[in-house]
Amino acid sequence: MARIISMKDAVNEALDQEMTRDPTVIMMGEDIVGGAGAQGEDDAWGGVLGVSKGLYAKHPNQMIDTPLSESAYVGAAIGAATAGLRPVAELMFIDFIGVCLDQVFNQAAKFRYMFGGKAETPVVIRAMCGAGFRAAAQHSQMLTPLFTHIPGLKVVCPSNAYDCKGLLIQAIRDNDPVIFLEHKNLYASTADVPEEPYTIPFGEANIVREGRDATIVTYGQMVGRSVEAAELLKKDGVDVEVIDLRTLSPIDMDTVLESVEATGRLVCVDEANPRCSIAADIAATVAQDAFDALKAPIRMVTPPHAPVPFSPSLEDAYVPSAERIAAAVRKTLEN
Amino acid sequence: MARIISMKDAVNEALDQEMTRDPTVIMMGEDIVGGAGAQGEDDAWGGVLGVSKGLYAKHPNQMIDTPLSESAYVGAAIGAATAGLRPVAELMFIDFIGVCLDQVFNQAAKFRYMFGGKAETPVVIRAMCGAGFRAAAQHSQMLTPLFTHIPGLKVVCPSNAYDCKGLLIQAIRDNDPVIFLEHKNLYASTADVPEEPYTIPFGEANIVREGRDATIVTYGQMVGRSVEAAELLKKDGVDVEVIDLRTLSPIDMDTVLESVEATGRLVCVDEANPRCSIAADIAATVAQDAFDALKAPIRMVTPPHAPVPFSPSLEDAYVPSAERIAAAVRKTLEN
Amino acid sequence: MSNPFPLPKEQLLDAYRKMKTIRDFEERLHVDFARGEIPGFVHLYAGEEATAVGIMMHLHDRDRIASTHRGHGHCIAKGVDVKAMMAEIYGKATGCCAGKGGSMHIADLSLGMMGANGILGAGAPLVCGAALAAQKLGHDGVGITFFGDGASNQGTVLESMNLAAIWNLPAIFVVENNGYAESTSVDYATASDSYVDRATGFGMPGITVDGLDFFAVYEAAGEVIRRAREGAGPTLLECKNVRFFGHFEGDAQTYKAPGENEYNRANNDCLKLFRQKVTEAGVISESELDAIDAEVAQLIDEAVAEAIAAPLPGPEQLTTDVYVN
Amino acid sequence: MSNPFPLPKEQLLDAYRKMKTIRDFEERLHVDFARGEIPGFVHLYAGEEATAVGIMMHLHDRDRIASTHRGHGHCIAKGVDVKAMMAEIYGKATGCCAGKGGSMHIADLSLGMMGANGILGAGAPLVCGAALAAQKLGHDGVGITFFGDGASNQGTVLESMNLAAIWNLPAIFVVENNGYAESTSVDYATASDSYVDRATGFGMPGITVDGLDFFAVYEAAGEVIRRAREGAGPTLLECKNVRFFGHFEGDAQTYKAPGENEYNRANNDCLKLFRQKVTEAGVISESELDAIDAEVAQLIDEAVAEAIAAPLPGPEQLTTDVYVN
Ligand SMILES: Cc1ncc(C[n+]2csc(CCOP(=O)(O)OP(=O)(O)O)c2C)c(N)n1
Ligand SMILES: Cc1ncc(C[n+]2csc(CCOP(=O)(O)OP(=O)(O)O)c2C)c(N)n1
Ligand SMILES: [Mg+2]
Ligand SMILES: [Mg+2]
Repeated sequence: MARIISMKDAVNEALDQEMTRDPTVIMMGEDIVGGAGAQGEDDAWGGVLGVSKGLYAKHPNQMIDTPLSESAYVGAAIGAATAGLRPVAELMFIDFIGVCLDQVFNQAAKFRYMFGGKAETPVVIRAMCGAGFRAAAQHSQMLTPLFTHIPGLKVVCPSNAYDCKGLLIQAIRDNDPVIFLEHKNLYASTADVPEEPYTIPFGEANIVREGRDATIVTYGQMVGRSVEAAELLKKDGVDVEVIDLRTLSPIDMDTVLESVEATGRLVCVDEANPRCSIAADIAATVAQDAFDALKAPIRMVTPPHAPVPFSPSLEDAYVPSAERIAAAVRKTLEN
Repeated sequence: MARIISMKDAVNEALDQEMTRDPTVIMMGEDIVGGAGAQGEDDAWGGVLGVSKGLYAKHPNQMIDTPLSESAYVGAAIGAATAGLRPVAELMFIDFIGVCLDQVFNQAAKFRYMFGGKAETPVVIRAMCGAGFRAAAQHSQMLTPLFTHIPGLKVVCPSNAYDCKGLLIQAIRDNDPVIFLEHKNLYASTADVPEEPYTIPFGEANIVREGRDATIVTYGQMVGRSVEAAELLKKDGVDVEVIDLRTLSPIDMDTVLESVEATGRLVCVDEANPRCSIAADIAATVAQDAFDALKAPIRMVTPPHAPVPFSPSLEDAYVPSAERIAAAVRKTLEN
Repeated sequence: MSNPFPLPKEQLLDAYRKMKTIRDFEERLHVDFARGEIPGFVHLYAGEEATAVGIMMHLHDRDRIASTHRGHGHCIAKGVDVKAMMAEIYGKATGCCAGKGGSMHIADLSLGMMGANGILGAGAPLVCGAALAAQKLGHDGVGITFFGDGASNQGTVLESMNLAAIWNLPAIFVVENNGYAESTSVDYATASDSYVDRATGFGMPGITVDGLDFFAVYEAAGEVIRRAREGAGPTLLECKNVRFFGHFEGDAQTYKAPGENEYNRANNDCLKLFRQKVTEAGVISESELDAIDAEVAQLIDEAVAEAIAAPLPGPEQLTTDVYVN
Repeated sequence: MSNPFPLPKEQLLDAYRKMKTIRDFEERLHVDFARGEIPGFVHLYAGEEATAVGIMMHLHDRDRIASTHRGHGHCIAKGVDVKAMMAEIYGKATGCCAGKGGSMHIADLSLGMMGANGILGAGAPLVCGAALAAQKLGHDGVGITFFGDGASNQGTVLESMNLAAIWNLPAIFVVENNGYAESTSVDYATASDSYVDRATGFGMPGITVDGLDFFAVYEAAGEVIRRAREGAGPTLLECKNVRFFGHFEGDAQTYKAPGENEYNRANNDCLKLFRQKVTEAGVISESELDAIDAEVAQLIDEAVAEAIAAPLPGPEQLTTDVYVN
């Protein structure tokens, strides 16, 4: 029987179930409970958009509000992960990584290698990402390429509530540091999500829609838009395959390469900025490893090389639309 | 008449000449003078490798030692750049960006856009980059893709002393924030460097070596190795073009595309880690914009997806060698 | 009757006008946001006006301030055009940032306003830079960074305090302590008993004032700004405040004590306190202030009407202003 | 003669052995580095042995420490295998990090040694995490982060002090104040008059001790560690030190006063001071200590010989250990 819940509720449920299963799973972040030290209601916020609302009542010893010191508390989550806990640290917006990157990229990501394989750092860093919220340049970035570039990190960006739950549970159970990016525009999106806990393995892309004429590879919010684009193209008799990467590191290039071998045409869609992007990463790998299968130039669809603008009119033009994606597919079909 | 000096001296000369020309050019960083507050010699260090040695004696009011607070002083350089100075902030190793990234990527890079074009932030952030110094995982990274990904930053990584002087002077005179990466392994490399100040414009690649059979695109330390590879290949009668990008953002794709149109074969060489790298960025753009000219799969030569190891035996295997580059070129010639 | 205040009447009227402008600006945004007319995140400054204006009355355009996510008050006090601000918040091409910045990024460098900021604590290093520039360029400008009780625990702020102290910068660190960081109490999040202790830990003097009392703020700010201008170095100035609205618009504020907002509106309203003081001293009449109120109300009405009528930026604006060249 | 010291003779001998091992380890590296036999950056701890050992004598494997770039002393004091350390510094497959880490990344989590660190101040948050884990897992372990006078101005350290204080963590912040950060004096770089003031600014007690006096360190550390174990929260402990060598090997040290190193070797040598105290008290004889000296010398000789003889890691190691799976 279908149980339709939002991605926001899926995140909450995954955290709830994992904290129940394993008392060493703790969560920390700014106002993830809310009202600490204040005179009003306990559990007043549940995070800035209410994602963790109610978890404090169920797991009072596992939910910790933090001061506005991301280096200290993200680093503490990492340190605790090497000392017997499995912390989930919430960085409110991934844009705030600039004040705590060192702990993530020079510490968590490198411990295992630098220490000759002797460390395990099972930490999850959850953060909101993405544009479309009128939140402007410092609260709307994707930044997926930054983390994907860094060896030692795993990078996850789900496109829907079902995947989100399974990937988050996997992230918490995973023994490596995971950057878990939740697109704020997808929180309200709903899917059929089983109540019981389940995991989705990392490095397994999802073929969201099968097709023969061209392959679209993407992730996150762009999955929905790519499917929309595929619907638009269907009307013209064009049959497009849409691949949702789900995890960017590790990345399931096998599925991508197989698809391109079949379709011969590739469009990489990325909400991140274009230079050194996930789109570029995939395009480059395909141009190296499946070149002979390609019948047309690879096309990339991304925002421009510019920060995210505030004004609705600009932001709407900034984020790739189904129309722009469809146009790119049409272009690959010209060859 | 030839004047052969090292890249280290070229940096020193560029800073010296610009500070002389323009008193609003100031430089700050950790121990860039040395001995502050101590009882021994003034100007005791000139930076950790002596690059700025002697500049304090000539420009005492323009050389400022800082406490070990990168966020504060890099941010101060950025703030000062909006207030009438043209600061050059030295981040000793680019690996330290993790403690001060916000000031660079959310502040300096975005001011102009967020403020609707009303800000100018003429700041240069100089840092050592790259491997080969047995300096291990936290002192050997390239990180060029991180900065190249971010709109609003310019990213420079010279391959030789001549370019280094001209590009650094351009960086100081440029009105945008510039990340200026000096490969520590190249400091000792020498070139014929004119004494008088000169600039090299950003976004103009240098064809270091012309060739008909294949194109190698690279930058920094890998330029020398690519030329070596070209020499190796010459013995087999293979004639390789080597393009030194010099600046990664802006990037001179025209020169790359033109070369690939002529040779039909492309090898992208990058000392940065492979995922979302500069190599991937170029490969992807070529696979989009010069696809029809390609006669063979594009090849990328990079270190593995792993941190930089300490042991000489591992580090030597980590950084792409002339042999590996040559092998990649040979592979593109198989098609 | 003689004027017992440290400012002439003209300036008192000006201060009142600025505070009232901020208040009306924010009250109006509150209403219009609830109506769904304003995009994005909006953090209102209402309740804290005396702090911004009490400090900014001492500043010239050459003096630099760096603001926060809660920046409208600082902007208005520093002289940013109110209509251009309103248009910006509406995302219009006529906005002071051409619609690209929005509420969290309003700036006007020509007036010394270095920008509201979406990143907590980010202004502190920037202001050290502005103060350094004043030092190096040989003018008497100061730099003032505002940050909240929550942001006072950001590494950037803490590092900057040390930097300013060792470089003896003309920099002032203003903690706007409104008791909350989002929903979290300052008592939970800040370990030190007093911000004065924290200042001492970074080798600079610290002063705490009632941020609701325009005159207390004005006086303390005057002193620390004078010190800074004279080369005596940085100071931390804590201004105790109240926040009339939620953290951002849409905040249900259940973390506050029951009746807290009503109590503050009744007893801790810096505008009422100001009005009371200046009228009781007989320096300004109620009707003079009422006249300002009416002018301000009209200004805000016009600002909103013009913002609504203004055009959105066109798509060609998407890729301009990324680089100077 | 009775033992006037707070440790039984066995432990005094153990402490001496540890300090002497650190000293000889570092003196030997100094010589071998100059000979060109050691790759990379090497920062020597010689001169500061009493601090590491005085503190670590109180710790169990469950207690966690985070070290710095100058980490050899902390590692040896915490019990990391000296031969495995030497092999690591030589980049050998037998090194404690399999040759992948080198001098700046020696770690042994099983002994509670969370790693030397190439990033200043990075250990402070990590140790807060270890202390939090102790709290949550309900054991009495403490976390100790070491950092220099220079690193004391890193935002990570400062934020962590506040965090530890508000969470009442069993965390201890040890400033090893050797007067220099590279070539820069602490007087230039750190604004506060005393680290005790800084501790106060973060709501925790601060103590300053003579880091050269093993017994002073031992006593102060015992007290603050006991407090932490009992749930009384964090403390800052400043240990005043001297650095016998340069910042790193290869440093000409011209920033030091003429004769400074010689003076310190003669008058501020923590090993000599220890020897003097324990022999004058008649608790340990010169010959007992000499015997330890000889054993340590042999250990270091063996460590170097074995390190030199050990194989380098093979290229198949390049891509292992990036992920657990
Ligand atoms: C580095 C960073 N962390 C977190 C946030 C999210 N955030 C925005 S405002 C805020 C609370 C700020 O509290 P305070 O500093 O007291 O200022 P106030 O809102 O009370 O004026 C938080 C947590 C942010 N913008 N930047
Ligand atoms: C974040 C960061 N900034 C700068 C450096 C470079 N660096 C390494 S050690 C050092 C000096 C440290 O001085 P101090 O903290 O006093 O420790 P000491 O060397 O005296 O033991 C510097 C600047 C670094 N490793 N990390
Ligand atoms: Mg507040
Ligand atoms: Mg020191």
